[in-house]
Amino acid sequence: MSVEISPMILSVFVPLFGAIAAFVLPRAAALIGFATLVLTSGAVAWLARDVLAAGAVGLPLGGWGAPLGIDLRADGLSVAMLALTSVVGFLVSIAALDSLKGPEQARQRQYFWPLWLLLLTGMNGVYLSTDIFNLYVMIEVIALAAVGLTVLSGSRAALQAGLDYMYASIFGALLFLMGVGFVYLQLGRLDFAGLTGAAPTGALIAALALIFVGLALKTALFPLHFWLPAAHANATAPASALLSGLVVKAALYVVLRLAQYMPFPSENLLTLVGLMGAGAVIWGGVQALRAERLKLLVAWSTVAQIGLIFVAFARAGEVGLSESWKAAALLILAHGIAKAAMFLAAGRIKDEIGHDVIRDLDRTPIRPTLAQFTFALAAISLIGLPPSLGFIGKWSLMEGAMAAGYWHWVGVTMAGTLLSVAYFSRVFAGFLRFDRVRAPVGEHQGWALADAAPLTLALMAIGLGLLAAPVLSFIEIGYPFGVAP
Amino acid sequence: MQDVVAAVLITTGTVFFIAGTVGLLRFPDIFCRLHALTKADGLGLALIALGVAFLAATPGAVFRIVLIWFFVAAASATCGHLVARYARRSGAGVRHD
Amino acid sequence: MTDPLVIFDLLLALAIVALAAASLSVRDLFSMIVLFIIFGLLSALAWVRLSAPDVALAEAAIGTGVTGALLLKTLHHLRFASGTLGQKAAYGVTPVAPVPMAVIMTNAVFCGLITLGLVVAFLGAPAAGPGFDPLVAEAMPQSGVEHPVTGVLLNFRSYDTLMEVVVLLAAVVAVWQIERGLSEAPAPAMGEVWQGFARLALPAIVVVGTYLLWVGAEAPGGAFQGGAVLAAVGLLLLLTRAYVPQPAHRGIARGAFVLGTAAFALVALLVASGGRVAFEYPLDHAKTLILLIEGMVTISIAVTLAALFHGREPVALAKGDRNDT
Amino acid sequence: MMDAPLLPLFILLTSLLAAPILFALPERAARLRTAINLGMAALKVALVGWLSIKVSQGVIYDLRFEMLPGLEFKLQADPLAILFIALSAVLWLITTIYSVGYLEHGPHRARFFGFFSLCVAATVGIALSGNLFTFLLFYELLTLATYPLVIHRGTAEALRAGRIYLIYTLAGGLVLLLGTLGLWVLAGTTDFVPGGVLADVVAENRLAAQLLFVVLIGALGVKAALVPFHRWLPIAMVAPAPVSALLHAVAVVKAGAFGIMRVVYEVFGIETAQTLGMTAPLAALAGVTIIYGSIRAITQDDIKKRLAYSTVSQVSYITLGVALASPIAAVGALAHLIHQGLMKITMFMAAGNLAEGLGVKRVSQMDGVGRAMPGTMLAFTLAALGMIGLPPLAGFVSKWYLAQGGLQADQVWVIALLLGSSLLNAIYFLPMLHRAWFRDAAPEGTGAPGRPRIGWMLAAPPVTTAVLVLVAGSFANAPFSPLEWTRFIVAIEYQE
Amino acid sequence: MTPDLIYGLTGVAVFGIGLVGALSAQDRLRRVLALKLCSVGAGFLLVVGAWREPPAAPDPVPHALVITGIVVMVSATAVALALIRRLQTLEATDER
Repeated sequence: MSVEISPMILSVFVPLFGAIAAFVLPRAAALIGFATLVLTSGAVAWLARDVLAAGAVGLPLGGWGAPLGIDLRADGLSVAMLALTSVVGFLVSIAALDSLKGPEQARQRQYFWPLWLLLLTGMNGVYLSTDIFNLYVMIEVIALAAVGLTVLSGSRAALQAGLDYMYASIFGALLFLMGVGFVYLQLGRLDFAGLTGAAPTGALIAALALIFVGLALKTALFPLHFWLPAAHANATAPASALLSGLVVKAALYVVLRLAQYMPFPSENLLTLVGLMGAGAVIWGGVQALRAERLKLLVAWSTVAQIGLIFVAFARAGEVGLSESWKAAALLILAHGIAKAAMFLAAGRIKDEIGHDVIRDLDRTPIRPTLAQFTFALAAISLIGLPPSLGFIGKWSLMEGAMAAGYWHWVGVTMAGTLLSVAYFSRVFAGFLRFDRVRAPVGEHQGWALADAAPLTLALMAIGLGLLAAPVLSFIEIGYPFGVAP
Repeated sequence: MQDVVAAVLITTGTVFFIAGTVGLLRFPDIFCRLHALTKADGLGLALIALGVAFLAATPGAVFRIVLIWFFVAAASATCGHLVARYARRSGAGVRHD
Repeated sequence: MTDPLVIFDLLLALAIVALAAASLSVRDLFSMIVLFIIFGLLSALAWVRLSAPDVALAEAAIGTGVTGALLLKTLHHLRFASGTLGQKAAYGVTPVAPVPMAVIMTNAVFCGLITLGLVVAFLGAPAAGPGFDPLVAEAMPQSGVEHPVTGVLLNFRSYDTLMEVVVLLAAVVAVWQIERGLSEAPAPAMGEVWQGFARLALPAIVVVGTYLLWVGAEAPGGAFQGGAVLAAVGLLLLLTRAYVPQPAHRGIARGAFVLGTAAFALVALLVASGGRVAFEYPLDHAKTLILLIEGMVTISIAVTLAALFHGREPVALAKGDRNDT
Repeated sequence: MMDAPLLPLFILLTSLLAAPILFALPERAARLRTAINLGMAALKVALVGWLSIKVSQGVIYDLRFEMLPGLEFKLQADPLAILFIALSAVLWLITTIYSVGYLEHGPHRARFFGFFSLCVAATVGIALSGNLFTFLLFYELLTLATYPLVIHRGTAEALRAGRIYLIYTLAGGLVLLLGTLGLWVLAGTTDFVPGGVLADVVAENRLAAQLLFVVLIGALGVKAALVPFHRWLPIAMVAPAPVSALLHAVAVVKAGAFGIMRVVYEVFGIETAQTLGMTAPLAALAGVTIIYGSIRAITQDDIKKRLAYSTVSQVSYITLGVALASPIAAVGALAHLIHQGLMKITMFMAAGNLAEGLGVKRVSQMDGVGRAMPGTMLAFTLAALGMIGLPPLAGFVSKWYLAQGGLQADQVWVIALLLGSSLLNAIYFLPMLHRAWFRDAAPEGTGAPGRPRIGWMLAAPPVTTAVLVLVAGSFANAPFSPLEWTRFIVAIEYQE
Repeated sequence: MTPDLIYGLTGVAVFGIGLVGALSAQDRLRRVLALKLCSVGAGFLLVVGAWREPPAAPDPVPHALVITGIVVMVSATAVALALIRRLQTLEATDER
């Protein structure tokens, strides 16, 4: 009796088994975690090959088929998200090996791996799901694991931030669940296919609103972003990288996915989404300008960037949605990679110089050069300078908005870009200024192997811009929005 | 016939419950309240259980009802004891007037 | 309006809403929790009225019982930690400032509007509208069990159920990560009457829990309800200090936490052969496999819920240790 | 000679690949660093020479790589590109030698030369860009690569200047992005094609095309330091001398001017630009900038600031030549691109030598420096006289053609403008020369303290470029002279 | 007046009450409780959706979903409470 296993089920189960093993055998957690990530990446690669060869693939779990059972489905967009998660996850794991290596971090090390692998289980589950209740459960897996990672350091600030995150997370999930209830009331089924083409009745509009607000809370869309800066800024560096680079993307992905199937009630709603995004871009930018600590600045920049992704989503109105999601997807990928790199680099800088107060970045004779360089590279992608992936995303955003005559979104994007230049240049100035240091500046201090992972991520964020065309054609596989490119 | 007996028993039980509740609300201090609650509810429960047993279809069901009655009675007695004990140790006042 | 039960329904509904509002507005936190427990039990009753006994059982056992116990334990812990054991509302080191009435009113108006919108949406939705019932009815013979809810939980949507167990696992991992140590608030002295009751009740609870698990295949009950009832045993043992978790027990505990998830996932994976996909149990063995899974999951749920109640990893801490060691 | 279709890419890579190597070299590996620097720079000059021969033989280089559907990364080597690339290759070699000498004992040399390399790579990329999209990529890279160079000293003042520089140029880059997008949406292509790509669009979308012109020229005008976007240039003077030299002669300012050429000639096409009625305002703006820069230069006491305002003025000659829409003026503009580069780099390197060797940073300290540093000051003098437009120096040639072009386009005011500007040039340069040669050094420490000791690496480069100034002017009509090449280009752009 | 109508409105009302609490409660425990109320409200909605006029049997799928929701909620509650306890301990040590 040979077991026939699909790569889809493996990309959810391998991390699950890994988490179990890492929890049961805490001493071998790092080793298990690593092996798991390698195997998961293998499963995702296998899945990517299948999707490339055959287009979108599905798997009716239990053989029942939707709507009674739950189907898994993988198309270009899902696989792109899975790949993002695998690649970023793998590199962050390498960084975590170094950043959690001290004897005083034994406990963090022991819990980092099971929590992170559970998180991976949940995220991969979200990207393959086609059922809104299943999404709810997966989101909760993510939420609990993510909160665990947030408070890994055990500091009071981290715990307070983690508790606020927990409240927001539960609250968002419950709004989502209420929305699921209304969908069931109206349609009697919960699979994506059942949503397609449904008439926008009152119950469905309520469902949509509840689900959207719930997800906006989870992904920290302005003005529901209040929990994010503290949570992401106070977590340990690898956890911050995972939270900011990957976790918020899961909820964003669900928004994209639902927009594909939900009957969208109106153009006005899309405008509202765009306005919230614009608010995030401006407010996040202003707060980042005022932030006193490096990691807080980076966290506020996440708020702004999430807003930008929503602007991309709304950039060309209802008619343009069949194209706009691609701009949003590109920005999601770009932000995921670059922000992970940036948080890791910020963590390295903090480790090396012992603090992350922006004003005093230049008051130290130690210069973690490579980490600073990595930070700058990541910033290039986040600002959206060529040829980074962030630039390509921004280009698509503005191109679509311009072609559709939505100049206000072009203006918002430009304002956001200028703000990001302004706040990141505060950091650059701290890196490059050295007249206040009394001690002679040593050469190349702080070059360490630990910089390899963030640097690789940052270089990917820049370099993937050159591969934007194949990336774009890949995420179109299975025509997620039902419109042929 | 069985239905009538059951109805009478359940109604009586309900009256005891209501009486217990009134006691809970009206009596002046915690010990009096406990007194009303445990006594009246214990009897009310027994009466209702008995009434329901008359309505039960199978002997197995009757057996289960008896078990339920037993454990609920034991639990409520224990609870009453615990509450009283806690109240006395933490010095809750008894109203004298 | 002819059905007298409608009056009962209306009264029950009113009581539920009133209790919900009361539990949020009452000042004393202990009263808040007690009101919440009553609210939960009445909700369970309402769900029985809606012909959902499984849900009612789960809500009573887990949603109200375990949650209530967790809340009470936490309140006790907080009051103990801040030395406010005897006081009514406060427990914090820095007392929580009362929320300004204006804020509450604004929120209330805001939420009222949302609720109103939801009411309109609810009234507009089709009553007893479309559902899965025909599909379930058609598929039940192939499910391996007779009770539809169990069929849904452990066969049709078993992927969800597996992930639900994973959520529970994630919770216990997170809780262990957050809290550690051995000593805490002293055990409440309960007296002999209590001891006697516990001696009587514990075996009975074990029997009831196992019965609930067993009966789940054809009647209301199942792994979650059974697990929750069994967890009550753990709660009682922990409360009476009959069992005190020790660092040496962690290995076994970890094994018990993951048992359900691991068994469930393994079965789900291994059945995928001979043209079947994951989670597709062969018809001949469906009932056995489901019972096996349920058994393992019940153990995990019971132990996990008890561990969540205990709320900390049993680690021997050095004096003055508060962060990472 | 063998044929190498990837030649433009190789030229780009000589400096692009040098950068990471230079970053990674330890600070103390000075010799190896110098060897790599000079080796790569020499290699680039050789490759550019090869390329220009091939291009003059009519070989077409066209490298494409699709980045987004329909949107290509495109390198092409046309005569205009060769002109700019040759300038940057030669001047990079010279400036590299100068920088090695200048920074001999300074800190952060690995960083400096890494970004220096990147900066040249960006300039080469700008020259070779086959469409506005590619141009944009390198334009932004140029900003990023020059920012660390501008603030290289790491002082608070440098950082303030760097911040202003960054905000100006990145905002300009953002507007360029907007313009590129606009072009892409409007025309469906961003390719540089002689005669332009907008001829068909203009008929229906006149206003949009006009707007696009303003946006693009505005964006490029930031780097080209057109009034009112010039403010960053004098402030950026805090940079080390070789950086200033490069910024003014080759990289940033020239990239802007070069971009304006590309946009006017190959995006809009000179005829279309004229039909849109945009050339005359552009010419007027250039005229204003020329006069404004010159007037501001007069009052500056800081040598480098005076030179900076002079750049503001001189670079606008190029814009003026483009905007006059006459082939002869175009010849002048293109020639000035080269000539101004040669002259300005000479002056900046000379100014650097004065500061290094004598500590002289202000005009008022320049008394008698000619005797103290005769070689350097001779070079400075040649370049200054060239700027004023004295025949047979390089500056005269370009001004002559510009004036001719003005006549050809029936714009007589241009002659007056050029005369006025030359007069102003004389007003601010001649006193410097006067002080240097005809005044005695101040008695106390303020002036020249005897003969300074500067190495050949500092002394030789300005002299070399000064000689080039003389040669480019005197032999303007020789084959392969900048002027000759310019005529070749103009024939293409005006499609004659 | 059928039970589904009565309890459906109850569910929405409970959800609304939970909403008010979640937004206004400052006390950490009370906020957890408010969230729990929201979850019960959502549970009501699903159970009501599953209800069919007797003697027809209700739809079992929403029942399963609500059970899942209850277990998920108790997990989340446990984590939130553990955070609250830990935070309180840290605050108490910081005060001393």
